[in-house]
Amino acid sequence: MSGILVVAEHRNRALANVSYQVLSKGRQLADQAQMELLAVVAGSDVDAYAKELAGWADRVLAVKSDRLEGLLAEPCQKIIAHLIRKIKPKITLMGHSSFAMDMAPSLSVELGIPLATDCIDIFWQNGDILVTRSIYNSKVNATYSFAQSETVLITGRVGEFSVEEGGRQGQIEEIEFDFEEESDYKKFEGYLEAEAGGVDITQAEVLVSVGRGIKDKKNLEMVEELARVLGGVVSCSRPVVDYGWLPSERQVGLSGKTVQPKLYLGLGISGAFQHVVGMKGASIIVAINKDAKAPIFSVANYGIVDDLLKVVPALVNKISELKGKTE
Amino acid sequence: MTLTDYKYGDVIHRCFRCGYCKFPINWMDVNNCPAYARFRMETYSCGGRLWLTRAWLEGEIEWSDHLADILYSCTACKNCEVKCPLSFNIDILNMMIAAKGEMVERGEVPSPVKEFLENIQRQGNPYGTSRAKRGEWMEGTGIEAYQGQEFLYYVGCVGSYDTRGQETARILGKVLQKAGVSFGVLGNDENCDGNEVKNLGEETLFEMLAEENVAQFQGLGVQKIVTLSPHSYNTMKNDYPGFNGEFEVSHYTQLLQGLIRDGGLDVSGGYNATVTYHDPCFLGRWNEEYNAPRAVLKSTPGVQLVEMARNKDGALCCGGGGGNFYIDLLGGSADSPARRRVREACETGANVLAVACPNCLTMLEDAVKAEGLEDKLAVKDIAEIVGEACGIK
Amino acid sequence: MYELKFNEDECLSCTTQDCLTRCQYMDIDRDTAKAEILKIAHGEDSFVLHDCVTCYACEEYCPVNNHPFYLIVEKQEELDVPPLPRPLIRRGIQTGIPFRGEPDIEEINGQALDMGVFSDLMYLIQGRLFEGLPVISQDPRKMFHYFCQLMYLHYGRTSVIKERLPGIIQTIAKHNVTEVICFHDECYGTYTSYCPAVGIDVPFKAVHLFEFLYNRLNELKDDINPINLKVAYQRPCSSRLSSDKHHFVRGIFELIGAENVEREYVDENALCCGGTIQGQRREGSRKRAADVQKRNIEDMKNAGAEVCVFNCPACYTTLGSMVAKNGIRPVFMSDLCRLAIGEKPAGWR
Amino acid sequence: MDSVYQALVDIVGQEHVSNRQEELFIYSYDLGTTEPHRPDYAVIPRTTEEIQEIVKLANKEKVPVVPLGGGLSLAGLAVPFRGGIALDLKRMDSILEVNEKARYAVVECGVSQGQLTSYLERNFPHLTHSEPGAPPTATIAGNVAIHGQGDLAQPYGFNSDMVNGLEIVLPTGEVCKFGSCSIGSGWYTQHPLPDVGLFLGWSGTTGIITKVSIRLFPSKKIRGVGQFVVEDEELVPEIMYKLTHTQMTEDVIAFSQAIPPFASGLQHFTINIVADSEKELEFKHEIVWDDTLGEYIRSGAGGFLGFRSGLQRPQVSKTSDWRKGGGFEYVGAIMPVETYPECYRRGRDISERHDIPYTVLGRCIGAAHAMMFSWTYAFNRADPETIRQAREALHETDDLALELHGTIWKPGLYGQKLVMERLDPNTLNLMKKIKQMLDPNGIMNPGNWEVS
Repeated sequence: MSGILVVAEHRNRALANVSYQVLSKGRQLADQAQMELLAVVAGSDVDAYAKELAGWADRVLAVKSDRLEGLLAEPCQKIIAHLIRKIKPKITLMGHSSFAMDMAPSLSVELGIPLATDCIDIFWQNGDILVTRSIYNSKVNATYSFAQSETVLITGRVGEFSVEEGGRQGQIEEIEFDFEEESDYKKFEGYLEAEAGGVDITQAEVLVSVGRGIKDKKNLEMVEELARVLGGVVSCSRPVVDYGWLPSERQVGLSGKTVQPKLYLGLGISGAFQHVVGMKGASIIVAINKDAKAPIFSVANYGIVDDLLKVVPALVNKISELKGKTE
Repeated sequence: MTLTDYKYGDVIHRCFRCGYCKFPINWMDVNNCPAYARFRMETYSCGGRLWLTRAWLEGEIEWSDHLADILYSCTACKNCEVKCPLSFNIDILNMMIAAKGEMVERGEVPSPVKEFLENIQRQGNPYGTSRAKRGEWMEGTGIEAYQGQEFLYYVGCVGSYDTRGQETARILGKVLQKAGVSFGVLGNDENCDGNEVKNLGEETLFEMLAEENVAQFQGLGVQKIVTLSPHSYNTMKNDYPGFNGEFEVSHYTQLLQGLIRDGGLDVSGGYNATVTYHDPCFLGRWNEEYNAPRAVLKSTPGVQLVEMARNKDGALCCGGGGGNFYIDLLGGSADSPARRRVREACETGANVLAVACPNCLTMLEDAVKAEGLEDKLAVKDIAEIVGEACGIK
Repeated sequence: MYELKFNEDECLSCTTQDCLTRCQYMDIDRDTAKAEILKIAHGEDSFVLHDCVTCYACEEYCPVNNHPFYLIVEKQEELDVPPLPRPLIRRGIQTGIPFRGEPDIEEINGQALDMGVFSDLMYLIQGRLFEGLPVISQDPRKMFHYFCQLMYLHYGRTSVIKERLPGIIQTIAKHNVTEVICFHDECYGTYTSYCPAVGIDVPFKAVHLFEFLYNRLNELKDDINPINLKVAYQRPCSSRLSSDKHHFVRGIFELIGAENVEREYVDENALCCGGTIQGQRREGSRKRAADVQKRNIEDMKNAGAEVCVFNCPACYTTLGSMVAKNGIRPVFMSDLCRLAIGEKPAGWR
Repeated sequence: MDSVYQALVDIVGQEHVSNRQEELFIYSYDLGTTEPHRPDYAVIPRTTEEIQEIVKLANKEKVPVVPLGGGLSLAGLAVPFRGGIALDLKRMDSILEVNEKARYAVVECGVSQGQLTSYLERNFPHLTHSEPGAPPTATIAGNVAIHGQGDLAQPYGFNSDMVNGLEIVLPTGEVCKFGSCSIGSGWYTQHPLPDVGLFLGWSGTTGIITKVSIRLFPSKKIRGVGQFVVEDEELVPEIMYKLTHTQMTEDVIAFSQAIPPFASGLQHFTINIVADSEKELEFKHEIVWDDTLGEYIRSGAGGFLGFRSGLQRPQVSKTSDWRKGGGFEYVGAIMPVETYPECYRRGRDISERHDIPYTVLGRCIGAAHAMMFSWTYAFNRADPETIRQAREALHETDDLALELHGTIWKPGLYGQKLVMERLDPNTLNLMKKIKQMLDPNGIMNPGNWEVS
């Protein structure tokens, strides 16, 4: 009976946001109970993920196999079942994603252990683990305890747990796993991209976001160019959508999408609350605005007070130049 | 669903769709229903929504995302109730809210509505920001926690979290301090007032919020409440008594009117501007308070008050009611009510558009930007105008 | 059928014949007056039956309380001398027919306000003056069930009154009220003057609105701030049936600090609002009504009135906008009282 | 993807076209008793050019086009009987010009009556227009297209007589102008050629009106209404005749109705009188009430109910709530004034037979040249039986109007059939030729005025 096991998942060469959320929650629970936090990540190429996960977990179990491409639930279940039997963690925790919905019930049956899904809170009480779930169409919050079991399975609601800083240096263990049989029902074919033209700004690592400061639709060209050299995607604030310069799926903010890119470049965006609500989770925020008093500077990590129409071409040139050097 | 289950089954067929519900103060156009003004399809008019609701109840049409969007595009601005010449007009909004309630019951609401309600349930505010951050707006203001002062100053969700709302909340706090009003706030212990929740049809959640708030207020011995938002004012004044919550509720403009009149607040610093005033629905049509905000403006030296063509019970809603400041079913077009409204404000020649509601403030300020009118028109809450007039920076 | 109690001997022994000699609309000397009133009592035709503007005033002027006005209108019907054109009479009679279902009877067991046929004026019944006072006939759709019917005196149709009134009284009585405060003094006059005159039983006590207001104001005396307005009172025809309550007008004005302006057409000399005169069957009725109204308003203006106070909604409808056009604010008495106790009148315009 | 839908999106933009059940449901209904028919698309254009594109597309795809203004005809004239495109014109809502001195206004087809009233009150208080009894959301173009009439019908005739010029999108997509505007000399007269009659009264089957020039009239400072009442319906024609002889009245209407009871069995007149001064008003009062109607007052046959300053615009929508049912429909017919007594009595019979409280009204047109007589039947939208009753009563009334030598105004399909059965064969044939020439593909509001 040792530790808490968090199952990390990934898609399209990135760890899923929900994994950071449950990892943060797992860290908190482990610290409270003075337990070890383990993270497991399975896939065809997991080195980068493992390094990332080590920021939170005491130990990262990295399972590598070509069979695991696309993170299919069936093979994963075999691995996780194996690990639970071996490690006997007090709790196995994962995000309530479609992946977890696919795997967790079947895993629970296979091992004969209790499962609580879509939990909005998880906490210790007198040494027991309890969970809160929202029932009756979200009208009632119910607290549950588990049937006697040495290990329990929990999935946590997406977006419910805030991501805390990691900053640890956990150790990484590579684990070999032999799949005994080949009787898989599902096969990974490949990722389907969103419909042509459609861009999912919530998945982008770099967002170049424009506001009304762009002045004219034709100036979008230089912004597209900047996004291209940065390997990012163009998003925008609401007025740009109102003018019909960009489609509404590119809108960031209260009435648009909530984004968490690694780099968010805000160009000519004043930073009204409605917009900031949608982007403040970005790792690094850079703002360019003529108005030094624009509220966006209060959330930005870096700021440039100038006309974006002057700055952007200069940036494009400089970045292209730097990239030219490295390539 | 059959008509017999629906509370207004014996009245909803009475709408003839004559279209009076679309008029402003006179017959100058048919664009005073915010949703109809935005889309101009008959489905989005008040009559259209009533007929569609009835068709849905009677099984003539199926529930759809589009139907939900049409119903939730109603901002509960009450223009229809005020303009409808027929005797059942008192129930028009109730009919809409009951239909939304049916959608909530079935879990079939537009996803932003769902988010809105879930966020309120979890964090007590529509943005889903932590309850622990609700009091951040007051940092450094010296505003005290409520502990038996004369007034509870209830700030509301927009005032507590929205950056612009926070500015007004702070300034109003300072104005009240300057006037020597004895008041306190709830800070992180404040919860959503529930006005929008009710209008979105989530009756159960509304009851829960109302009961909790009433219990909290009573526990603290609150007798008088002054609110920043007309939305809070409305529900506390009109709905809370139904939960045994009898408080003396005023909107801050009413309090300021009295303070200025009685010399309790010195506004001799003045505010030099040509100002037009936008009536918020929940102060105006819902509670027929058209005078207090105007009286405050008129008694501020330097303010030249000019009226928009639509005013008082003919005012055009900013489009933010019924949760639309968040769910935003009316945005994205030059026909959006907020953008129509700021253009109208500009036509008066005013350089300041005064509001008395944080929702209107954010909606209209956004619209001023979208219309590119920043150089001509500033959107200011009356609290900010008074703040400047009494020397608060 | 109910019979009017009219005592001819009283008339014979009367020395003034004030009923007709004081009439504001007919010029009659004492001898003619005696002859004509006796002719009428005997069921003979008289020019008085044709020229009467049905203003009720003779009912008040009569020094012996002998109901000359009730007599005139009875005989107008009997001799088929209708004061109004036939379609107006039919229209009037049909107006009082209830057509929106039966009233809901709530038992009150005590004092209540009766709006009569004026349920659509419920907005006037607000504030501390009326606090705690139950109201019967609040629903405008049911108001004709509480219609005192006395209006048909103007139509020369006392038979309609006698036929319908007992049912109306029954409806009110079903509410189990002991004291009925009458919103309009026409109802008060019906229950305290007309009913006894023709022998209809009234199983409750009627209270005049002004008496009620006077008493309420005395209770609220500490809250009164003198309104300091110059007022003229437009006496309605029905007030002639309750001249013993007329002193409350001055009483109320004194309490609220209103200055009752000195004028010619005041108290017993008050002029009709003209509403009934205008539609009368005679040549020149429209102009005659306009002339009466003009004289009345000029008189108020000359006396410096700032406000014209009404009791009767019909007078208000007829004269309200006319006085307003002449710079005098029309207001109902109860509203004026509200002003004095710091409330906002509901009907200021 | 539906190619017509896509083409419509390309013309007016995504937000202004719908093929979703909600819009199709709403645009399938008229407010009267007509059975609903669903369109395939609802479209709300903003410009004449967009309308041209839509009509061209409709011709190419053989899709019907059903133009719609306020949608208040009640006779089902904008119900898409053959599906197709419901063309809601209310976004075309600009008042383009008011020529004060020549007293006319040029408006786009979506401008409502109320919008013009309000605009004139604010900007040209000396001018007014003939406002129909419909709710003020009714459009000016829709009203003239059905030969509507308004509160200036007594001095000046039908609203369609007040048309100074039209811009039309023909059923084949070309834009044509009619009246003086067609030679570029302003919108002040519809004469001499070509003739706007090709489009007025055809219920949108010969083209789509996109602009109208409508005459405006002097608006006096005092406008008010006096009421007069008689018991004997036989007196109504002569009173109308006498009143029009004074040339001092504006709107002369006689009505009778079962509810409220005071109006039952009596004929009430409402007579509008206007004046610029009290002196003028009193002069007109004397002529109208004392000199002209005095004889009825003295004989006791007629009564004066007083005069009120300020015009209360009628709120006919209240009629819809008489049976707490949200609906009514009426037969309007252009009748000789002398038929008033018969119209009243027979109409009352029809109502009573169908268990509907009767409501009849005759509005004087011109110098009593005709009257617009209406028989109104309220129904309860939630009770199909009452709708059936009302529909039957309406059909019987259509028959009655023709029997009494009147002609049905804006008839629905049933009435159109009755009229065409009686129409001069050569006239009918001409109508057919005109229709074929203007609308070779038969796309314009099909079902209406179809000559077999």
